Amino acid sequence: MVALQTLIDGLILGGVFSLAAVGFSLIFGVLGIVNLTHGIFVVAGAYIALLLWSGLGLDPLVGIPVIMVVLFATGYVYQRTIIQWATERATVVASLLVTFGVALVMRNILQLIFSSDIRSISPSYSFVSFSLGDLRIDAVRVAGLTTSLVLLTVLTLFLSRTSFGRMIRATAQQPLAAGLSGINVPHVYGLTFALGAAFAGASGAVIGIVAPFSPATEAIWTLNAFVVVVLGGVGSPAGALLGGLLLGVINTMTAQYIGPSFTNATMFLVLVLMLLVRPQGLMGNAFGESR
Amino acid sequence: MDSDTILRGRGVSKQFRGLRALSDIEFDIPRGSICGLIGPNGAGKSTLFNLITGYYPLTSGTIEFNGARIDGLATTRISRIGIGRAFQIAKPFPDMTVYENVRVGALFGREGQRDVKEVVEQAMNLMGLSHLAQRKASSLTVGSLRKLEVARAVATRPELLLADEPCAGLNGTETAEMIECLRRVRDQGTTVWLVEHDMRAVMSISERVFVIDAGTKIAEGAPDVIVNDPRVIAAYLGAEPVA
Amino acid sequence: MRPLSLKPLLALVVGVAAVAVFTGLPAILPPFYIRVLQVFFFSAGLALSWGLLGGFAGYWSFGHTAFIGIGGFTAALVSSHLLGGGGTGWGMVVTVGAGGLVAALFALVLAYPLLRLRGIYFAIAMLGVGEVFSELSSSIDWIGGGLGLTLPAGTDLDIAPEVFYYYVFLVLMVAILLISAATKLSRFGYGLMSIREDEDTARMLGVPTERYKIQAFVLSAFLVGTLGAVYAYSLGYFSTPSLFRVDFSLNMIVHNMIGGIGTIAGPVIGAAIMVFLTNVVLGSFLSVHLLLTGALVVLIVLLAPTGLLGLAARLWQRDPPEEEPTSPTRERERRLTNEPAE
Amino acid sequence: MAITRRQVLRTTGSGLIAAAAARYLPAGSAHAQAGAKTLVFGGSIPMSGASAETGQNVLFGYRAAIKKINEDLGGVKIGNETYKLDVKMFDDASDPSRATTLIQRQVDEGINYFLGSFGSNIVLPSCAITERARRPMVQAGAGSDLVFTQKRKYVFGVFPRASLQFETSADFLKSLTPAVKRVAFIYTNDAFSKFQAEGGKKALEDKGMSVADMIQLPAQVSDVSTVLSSIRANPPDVLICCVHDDAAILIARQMVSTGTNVNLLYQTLGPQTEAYRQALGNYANGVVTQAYWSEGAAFKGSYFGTAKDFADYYRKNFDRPLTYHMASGAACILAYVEAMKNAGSIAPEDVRDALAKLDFKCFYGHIRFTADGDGDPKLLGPLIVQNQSGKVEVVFPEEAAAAKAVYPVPSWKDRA
Repeated sequence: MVALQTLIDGLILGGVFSLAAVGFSLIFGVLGIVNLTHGIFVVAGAYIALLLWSGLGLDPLVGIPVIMVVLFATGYVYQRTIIQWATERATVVASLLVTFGVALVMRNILQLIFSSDIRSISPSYSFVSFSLGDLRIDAVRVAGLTTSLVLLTVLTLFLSRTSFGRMIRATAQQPLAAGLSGINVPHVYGLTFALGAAFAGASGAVIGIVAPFSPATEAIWTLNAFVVVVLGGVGSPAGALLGGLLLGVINTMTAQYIGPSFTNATMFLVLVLMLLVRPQGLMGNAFGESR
Repeated sequence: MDSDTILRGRGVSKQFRGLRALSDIEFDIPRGSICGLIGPNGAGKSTLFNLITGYYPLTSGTIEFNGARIDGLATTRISRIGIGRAFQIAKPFPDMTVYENVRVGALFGREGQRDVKEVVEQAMNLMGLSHLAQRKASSLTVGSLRKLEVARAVATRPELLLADEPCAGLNGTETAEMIECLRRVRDQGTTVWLVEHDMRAVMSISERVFVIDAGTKIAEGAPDVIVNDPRVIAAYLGAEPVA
Repeated sequence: MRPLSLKPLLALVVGVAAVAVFTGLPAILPPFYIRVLQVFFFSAGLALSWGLLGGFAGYWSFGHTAFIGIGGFTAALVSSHLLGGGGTGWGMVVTVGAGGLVAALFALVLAYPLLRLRGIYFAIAMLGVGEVFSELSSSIDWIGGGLGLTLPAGTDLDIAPEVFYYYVFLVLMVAILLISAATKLSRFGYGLMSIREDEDTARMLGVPTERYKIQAFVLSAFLVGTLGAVYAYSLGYFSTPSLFRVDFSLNMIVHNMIGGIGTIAGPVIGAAIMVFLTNVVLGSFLSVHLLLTGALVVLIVLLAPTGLLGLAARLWQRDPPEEEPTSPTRERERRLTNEPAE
Repeated sequence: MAITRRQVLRTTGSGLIAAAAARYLPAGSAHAQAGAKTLVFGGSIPMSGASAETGQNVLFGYRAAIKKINEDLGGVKIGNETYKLDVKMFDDASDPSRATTLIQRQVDEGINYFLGSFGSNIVLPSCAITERARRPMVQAGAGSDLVFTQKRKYVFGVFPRASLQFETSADFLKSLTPAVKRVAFIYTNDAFSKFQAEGGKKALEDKGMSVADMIQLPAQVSDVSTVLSSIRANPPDVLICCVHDDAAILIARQMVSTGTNVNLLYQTLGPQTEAYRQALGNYANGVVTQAYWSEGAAFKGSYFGTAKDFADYYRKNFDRPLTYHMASGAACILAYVEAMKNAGSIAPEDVRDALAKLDFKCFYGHIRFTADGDGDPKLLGPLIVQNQSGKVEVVFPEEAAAAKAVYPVPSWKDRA
């Protein structure tokens, strides 16, 4: 019973981790950039959800399209300016330093606007739970999980079925060839980055209703994304889902059977072991061995 | 094995998953010679060099260097017993100067005492690079890069130098220059085995030529024999005018 | 032929002069600036140590703070369990030495599996290693990072603590500087640099890549562990978040990049700039200092992507490219984002 | 339900950039009016991380006291001289290296009086510097025992040390009927929370209650569902959380949404804040916490008058929601000012001696320090407060109580 409850708790938590990491994974897979601004996108999404909810009474989950549009636009501009300048002038690795700098700036700006006080969003279903026998499942997390699954499915279909999705995949595998065959590679990079940012923002709305947040919590979401991507594999929604669910289950199982204070230690231990055993992640790199 | 053979291969085969890349290659490289290795694209020339330098393990067969088995040794070890290699795609260290590049070869490579500074300067002189010593490798032309590639390999003081298409991408003058350089390397006492696409070049310098096609050796012999071998002509049919 | 003859001499003169000046400074500086310089020596020492592996061999560690923590915790545990709370004077030499050695020992164990990873995968793995040690140090009661640990004063001489640690860090930094310089000019250093440039080719030239990488990693960890132990002393009391700080790891990289990766002076220059900026210029800010620091980092990467030394070299560039330069950047990129070996 | 989009809007809206910039950029702010001599209080606060919200609250307390004294009381007269007050704070970013370096700068600049930061890993290295320089530090931040048990002479705290903070709470739990038998602790593995939880365990066991569980959490948590299932599997009468604000909200929310009911939820930090009430709405009712001050308390004295007067003054001048931390911050300033008056001197050593002897009453209560420098646990110990119908009521000790504790509390379902 306890094991089952722990498993379910883990899977539900994992759904949120998956959505929160898929943007990071996409950007890493296609552009090869380790985006340390990722957590900022997530937290920014949560703050936008908070504003929509408190200002317009819009449910955070309903507000997701608005959040995604805002972050899509921000992400595009950000990639086409600062990130692109950095990769042109220096290396992809140097771009990592740029995203670190931008994360510092953005965290400070979020603090100035919203203060460093802890916020949370409490729509009416925040406090409801279901019972199945002895199992207890809370509604808000299920809503979060459902939203994650829907969005991940949408992203999968988008990448596999649309011509834009095919363009992204072509560019990820062979940037040079893609450029030669008439694809505007910088534009595709910009759009991919924007898409990653949009999904990070969407996850912010979900996170906003399940856990308290403040500008400083951004770091956690960047770190979690690292682990999810290493576990699941780079570049695909399926990889992110698998990685996220695993991370969730590892988290709750550790809390149950080893001790709650060891959850983070186990999580990173798994990250290191995974890298040693199967560095490409369980699902491999969605874009082949090109990178 | 007679002491005049520096490198000997027997039944050398390599299988990549389903693909048979090389089968039953046999070769004897005479000490102090310049030999050629030719064959159409994808025939397995670079694979053979990769096997000799321990980059891949052999599927079957043996390779002997100075009479001792070397198949199964690590790459580093093979370099240390005296086999040097210049790559087909020139791979100098871009952020280092020409001097530093060659110095890495001189500091490592074959075991034994040496005056590093002298080895470096000798190698640069040999390849005509002395005037570029303080340049970053990333600022060199293709011609100089190729010379640097060979110079760095020479600086490892190999007994045997495997040169993988040192003339690729060079124009006529540069090719002639490179051939001249290789001859000087040999005259210093280093055996040279050369993969080359440019038939004219390879025939003009080699004492013995090996021809492989689709993973098997189809001919071996002096250049004038090779150019008249019908199987070689068939393999190369129309590909290049043979001198 | 090579304009090398003047450079070492110049470096020697500048170095000796600098050491003389720094030795005398505490006599005239107010304690605040002594502490700023102390932070600078510490940061420069860290950046140089990181550079042995990251700058020379091209293995970027994102988790070197693990060794600061291991060094500090080891020193405190040795002090409380083996020295009965002592560890002053020669005792400090023992505890700090133990800190460095234990850090090196952990590095030795980690080296073989971790160094098979390349590029970004090694970086991420080290990030994970840093987090694992951090979490364990606070969760395992025996280690005691949750409640925090105490170290005695480093010396019982009648000397202000900031002056004492100023000199300790100065000595360490100079030592690390000399080790780095000696490494760079040695066969070992050339081997490491060739690994950074192209590991497969390096192996083909006879560089014992595996052994060298492990040696560089262990040496780097030893130096960082030593610095971490002294840092723990300078705090007197510390808990997990005092020593295991992701920003320590990132600062080591930032300082290297700002000055120039793979150089000797670069990490020192980078540390000097950032420490001066964050502690002196932006010190008394309550709020926007992070914003300005971040913006500066971005600007430096955009304006001087090869570091300030690289920028200077370009401005003084004597020889333009022969013609049609090949792009090392592209090649580097490929390698740093590449899948691990074998 | 009762929350309160408007409340959220108010606090969020009040943080628009301009306003925020004006509020958070006060480095060396309003260097008091030319002419009058100024006494400057130095120190640092963390602007981000676990203690940021509390840090801000305490900072606003300092500001309130200084504003009151400068503007309404015309400064403070010590000996024959009248002084204005000013506070000069920097962000220590929870980084001990930054904190110590910049505290040294303030010492060098001649700042003689210090206010504390948060977290013992910042405060201990910082106060080592002020102690050496013989400058007093009065703080409302780090309560961990080590601050007060290492024989420092110049460091004072307006709270009792962490391990003594549970005496009142133990008495409170003992007073409840039906009798509390089993208690469980959830605590963060940092020094403050750990000392508090371990002190609490001892205090409760001394009074005959049994401690069923000591559950340790890491500093960063995003989910406690597993912890709560084990609480449900074996529910204690009272669940005590010694965690910081964000974890307190997370635990309470997940308790509600998973229907994890206990007779009483007691959280030492968190429920005081506006964020907590916003996050939980009506579910905050019944939650018990410590407060070192309450606006309904019967304290009074010079400067502000009664506790109620302080609350009114504060609300009139500042829009950040009032918690007891503001009062504690203001009390630090008042303690300094009163000590200076008693000493008739502003020399740091004299001020230190006067602080050690301080024994005075103000809106905050009866301020007196122990020989070790922390707040006298009898006089400055916490009040036990409970959220009741949206209001914070003092329920213990009896002499200060304005309402009776609700125990056992209704299930979450009945609090919606």
